[in-house]
Amino acid sequence: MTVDTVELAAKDPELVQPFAALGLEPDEYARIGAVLGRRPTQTELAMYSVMWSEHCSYKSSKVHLKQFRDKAPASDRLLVGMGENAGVVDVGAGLAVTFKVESHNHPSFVEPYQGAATGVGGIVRDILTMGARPIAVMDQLRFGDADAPDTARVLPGIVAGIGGYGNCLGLPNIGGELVFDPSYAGNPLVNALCVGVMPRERIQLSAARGPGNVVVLLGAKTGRDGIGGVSVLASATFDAGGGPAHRPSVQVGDPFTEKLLIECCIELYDAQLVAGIQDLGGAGLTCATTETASAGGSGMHVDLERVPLREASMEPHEILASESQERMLAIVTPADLPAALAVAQKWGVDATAIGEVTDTGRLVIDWRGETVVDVPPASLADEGPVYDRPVQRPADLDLLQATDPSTLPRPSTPDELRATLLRMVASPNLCDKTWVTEQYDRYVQGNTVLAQPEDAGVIRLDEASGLGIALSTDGNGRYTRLDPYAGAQLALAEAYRNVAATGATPIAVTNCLNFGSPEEPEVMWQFAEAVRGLADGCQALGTPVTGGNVSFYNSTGATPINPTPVVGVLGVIDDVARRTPMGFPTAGTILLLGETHEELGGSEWAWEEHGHLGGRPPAVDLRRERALAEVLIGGSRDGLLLAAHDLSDGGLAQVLVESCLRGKVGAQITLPADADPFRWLFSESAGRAVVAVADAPAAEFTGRCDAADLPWTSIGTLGGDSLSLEGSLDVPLDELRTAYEGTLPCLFD
Amino acid sequence: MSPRIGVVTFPGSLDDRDAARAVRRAGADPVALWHGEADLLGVDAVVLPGGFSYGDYLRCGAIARFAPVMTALVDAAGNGLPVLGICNGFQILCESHLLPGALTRNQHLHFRNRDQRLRIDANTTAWTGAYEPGDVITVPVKNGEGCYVADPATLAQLEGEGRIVARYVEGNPNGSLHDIAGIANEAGNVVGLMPHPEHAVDQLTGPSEDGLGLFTSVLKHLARVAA
Amino acid sequence: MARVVVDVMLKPEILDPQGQAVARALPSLGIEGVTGVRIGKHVEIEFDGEPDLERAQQIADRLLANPVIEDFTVRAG
Amino acid sequence: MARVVVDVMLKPEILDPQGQAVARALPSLGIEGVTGVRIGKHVEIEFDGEPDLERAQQIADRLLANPVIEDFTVRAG
Ligand SMILES: Nc1ncnc2c1ncn2[C@@H]1O[C@H](COP(=O)(O)OP(=O)(O)O)[C@@H](O)[C@H]1O
Ligand SMILES: [Mg+2]
Repeated sequence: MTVDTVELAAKDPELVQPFAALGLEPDEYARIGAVLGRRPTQTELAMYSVMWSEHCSYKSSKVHLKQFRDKAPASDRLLVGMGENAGVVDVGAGLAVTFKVESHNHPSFVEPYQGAATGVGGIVRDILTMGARPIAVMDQLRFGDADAPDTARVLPGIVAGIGGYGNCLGLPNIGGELVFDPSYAGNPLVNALCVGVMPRERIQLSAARGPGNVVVLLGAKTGRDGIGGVSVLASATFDAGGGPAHRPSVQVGDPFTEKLLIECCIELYDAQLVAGIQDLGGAGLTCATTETASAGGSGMHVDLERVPLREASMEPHEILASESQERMLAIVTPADLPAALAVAQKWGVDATAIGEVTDTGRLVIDWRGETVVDVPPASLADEGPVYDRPVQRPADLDLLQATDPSTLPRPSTPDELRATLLRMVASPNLCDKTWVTEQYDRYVQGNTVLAQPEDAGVIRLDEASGLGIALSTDGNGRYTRLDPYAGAQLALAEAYRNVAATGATPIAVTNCLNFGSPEEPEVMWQFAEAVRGLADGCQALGTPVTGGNVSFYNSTGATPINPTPVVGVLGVIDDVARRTPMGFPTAGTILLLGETHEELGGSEWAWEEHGHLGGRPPAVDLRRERALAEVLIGGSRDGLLLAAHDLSDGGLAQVLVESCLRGKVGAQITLPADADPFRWLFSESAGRAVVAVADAPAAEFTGRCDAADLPWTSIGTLGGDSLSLEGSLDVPLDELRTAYEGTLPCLFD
Repeated sequence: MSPRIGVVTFPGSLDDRDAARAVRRAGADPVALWHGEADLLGVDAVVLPGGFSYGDYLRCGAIARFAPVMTALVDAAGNGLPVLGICNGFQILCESHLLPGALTRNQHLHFRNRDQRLRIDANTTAWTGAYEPGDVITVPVKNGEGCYVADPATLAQLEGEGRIVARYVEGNPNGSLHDIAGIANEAGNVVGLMPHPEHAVDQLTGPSEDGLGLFTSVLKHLARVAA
Repeated sequence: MARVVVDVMLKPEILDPQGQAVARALPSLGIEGVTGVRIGKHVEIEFDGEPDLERAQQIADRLLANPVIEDFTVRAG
Repeated sequence: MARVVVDVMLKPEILDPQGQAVARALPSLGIEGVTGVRIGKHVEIEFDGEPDLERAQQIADRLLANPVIEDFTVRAG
């Protein structure tokens, strides 16, 4: 086969190249010519097309994401910030934690099991790349209506894929989200989060430095799978038929190889045998070679025919664009090479020297004696196009915000209230998620202290001291649709509240921004507002954004999904033995912390009972959230809390049902004389939590609330085997349990 | 000096660290054994931990069976060395014919992780002496292929010889015949158990401490045979 | 290229939940008249020399199939 | 008894972790000379009437294989 070379490119400048088919704009193509001083070779063209794709270049989001850095609150914990594969924070005791959430939406629609599985594999490699041992995963899933045929097609496979890959890697799954909404009907969201831990001094960076150092490809052979997956598949809008616009090639995951890769890399790190390392994710070798060379400010030379292939007939551009999974690129000094190869062999991981670091400042790739690539690596990795796309407030937003739920009919008799409560706890978004979470291993590694359905997952890092972390992620597409700035802050506030509810102190944030097409000004406005809200919120809460991911083009035909920023908050807890669980104890007093206003805009009640989406989302008060968090953390530290559960979707009713069922104990609720039971039960005001305290220290705890200027209400006592609301309700726990637990099995078994 | 209990790590073993932790909690010294070495380092007993050895591709345990360490283990087990196979370890023991029957795909086709109630039916094995027959314990189960099957003759023999070590109660999580959660070989030194006792040794990280008994049992057993 | 094909099926007396699940799903696709579905493994082995049925037989016997629950057939592909 | 056999295999360009794991294990069984192993599904569908290749094709298309990563063949068994 004859291949286009740098020499030919110079000789024959007029060759017509298929840049448009590769997704490049005419001016982008012209820019490549300017960078190179000649037309690109076909191989170079393929490399630019994948690296300058939305997915790899963040060309539409960059100008907004920089707010996360510009507005980042001062933090002495931040060891590695945005821009690396994942951020790293100091959790004390010489340990560093890295975490990040990423999307795999489109592949999971096309091949649910493998799409979701490789999504987990990809985020785990990002964490491994930082030098950390992955210690847990979480998954954030959004589907169309629970009873929609396509939900039945994709949900079981996606759940099985998340479990299949994570379970096989030995990573406990400690939480996630499961949301049903018709806006995701043709475009489910599959986000996955991984968290890892390492000794501070083991942090790895992805820079290729030191001319003469060897470039080693670790892991799976390179095949034709996932070629163009990033630029074509991951950024392709689905056509109206719901099918993918292009028949993509999807990757099949091999978790066993990834498990060996993890053990191999960690042994390499501990033996200090790598000078730099980078995972191969989107854009495969192209991304890994250009990013490491660019980060090192060095040059690199690669002999492409040394790359182990599954199919000998692969051409240079295919080898460079392939997204074969379970691969890493390591930079190793010649002196360390034999030892490094020995470690790889011990773990049965293929390791091949494919090139070396140079001082030329160019990435030069040879294939069968010809030079097929000769480029400045930064032009691909860092100097891609940047767009400040037009934004426009959605035309329908005023109307949407004006159609307030206040006029919707409400339960007016005790019987209607009771029926509403039972329907709400049985609704797909509020019901028990065990059908899904049972498919995930929560115990492996033996350090899981809290996992789903608790407010946050809690993992022990150090057996001796009990030092641990807590993690929660949240996102509400309906709130964000009604007000993207507030919606993003509500997602942040809820995750922050969840972490604090367990007794952990929130310290850092990651996020995955799932939106429609950036080329639509109304979507771009939603994105800009959400990023601004999240950046401002993180500043107010003192929790810096350490990393994340953007997924655009999430729409079916012409309709974009509800804008869905998924926000993850990491907390640290000095002794996991004092974590606060959500299940009520058999006796004690129930306190409601915070203020309950009539806030039903975007609420679960309005949606579930009336299919209504309108009005304003609950008001955000981040100073209140901070005060609430401090009280919850202090109460945990000083052993004043028997249980705590944060309020969010479904309001107080949902929290009482969940904490009673979890604790297998009833509760007798007495609301303030002037309280409207419906509003108190189903309003979704933010900044609230329910706690259980023993009668004795109750006064001490409420004293702290007063001191923190945090309103509290004593709303009842624990005991018995029913949930009762004085004067209106009395529902046996068994009846609640049947309603709560029955929904998903009946939908998906 | 306290007994030394080997924990084998195959490529893809996952619960090996947890098994070692349980061994330590029971008062023994865990010894790491490597799949590639046909050497048991003179340990007093061996645990084959859970996980996905070789990815559990093809069939769970089918490839691990051919690891060098297994040839040594099969001989030693024949000479009475106490061996406990947990989950994937149980599957490996069946594939190696140290235990009869096989573990197949869960009837509902899902991986299932839940806190499972188990009844100990035989306390005559090397690994269950610390329990009373009829004891009901809570231990996590987590597997995708935990459905125990064997031909009627084998099942009758297991029942007849009291070799069904533990049964699922209050719900069978995978469709196992006769609700079998664990079985023993004729001599009682080799036990396979689908649920994970090593994840029930500490209230902080497990549903109970009921699983510790398997590890203390083997210490009792070793003390007895030493005396 | 010398290929040998090994088909591995669960013994008839062993329950095949995967096959049953497919069979159960058929009516909802409007497909009638199917009395049973069994799902096994289809294994293609490439030898560098001649297609070697004997070695394939060995591989199937020792590795590909578990005689306790599975039967297999070997044929040149 | 009218049987139709559907064999489902991953497309050649798609990684087959199972087959790869088996191929890597063979040397430890003392078996050499195998250049590759691919593992797919072997599905046997029983029809009450005639073996119905067309319906089998439908079943394979909609339930047994995902055309994005898999190919299949249908034959009377
Ligand atoms: N929404 C976001 N918030 C903060 N950082 C982000 C976001 N999206 C992407 N990033 C950062 O941009 C960099 C590139 O993102 P990505 O392509 O996902 O990295 P990788 O290829 O390692 O997965 C990463 O450092 C990532 O953390
Ligand atoms: Mg990365």
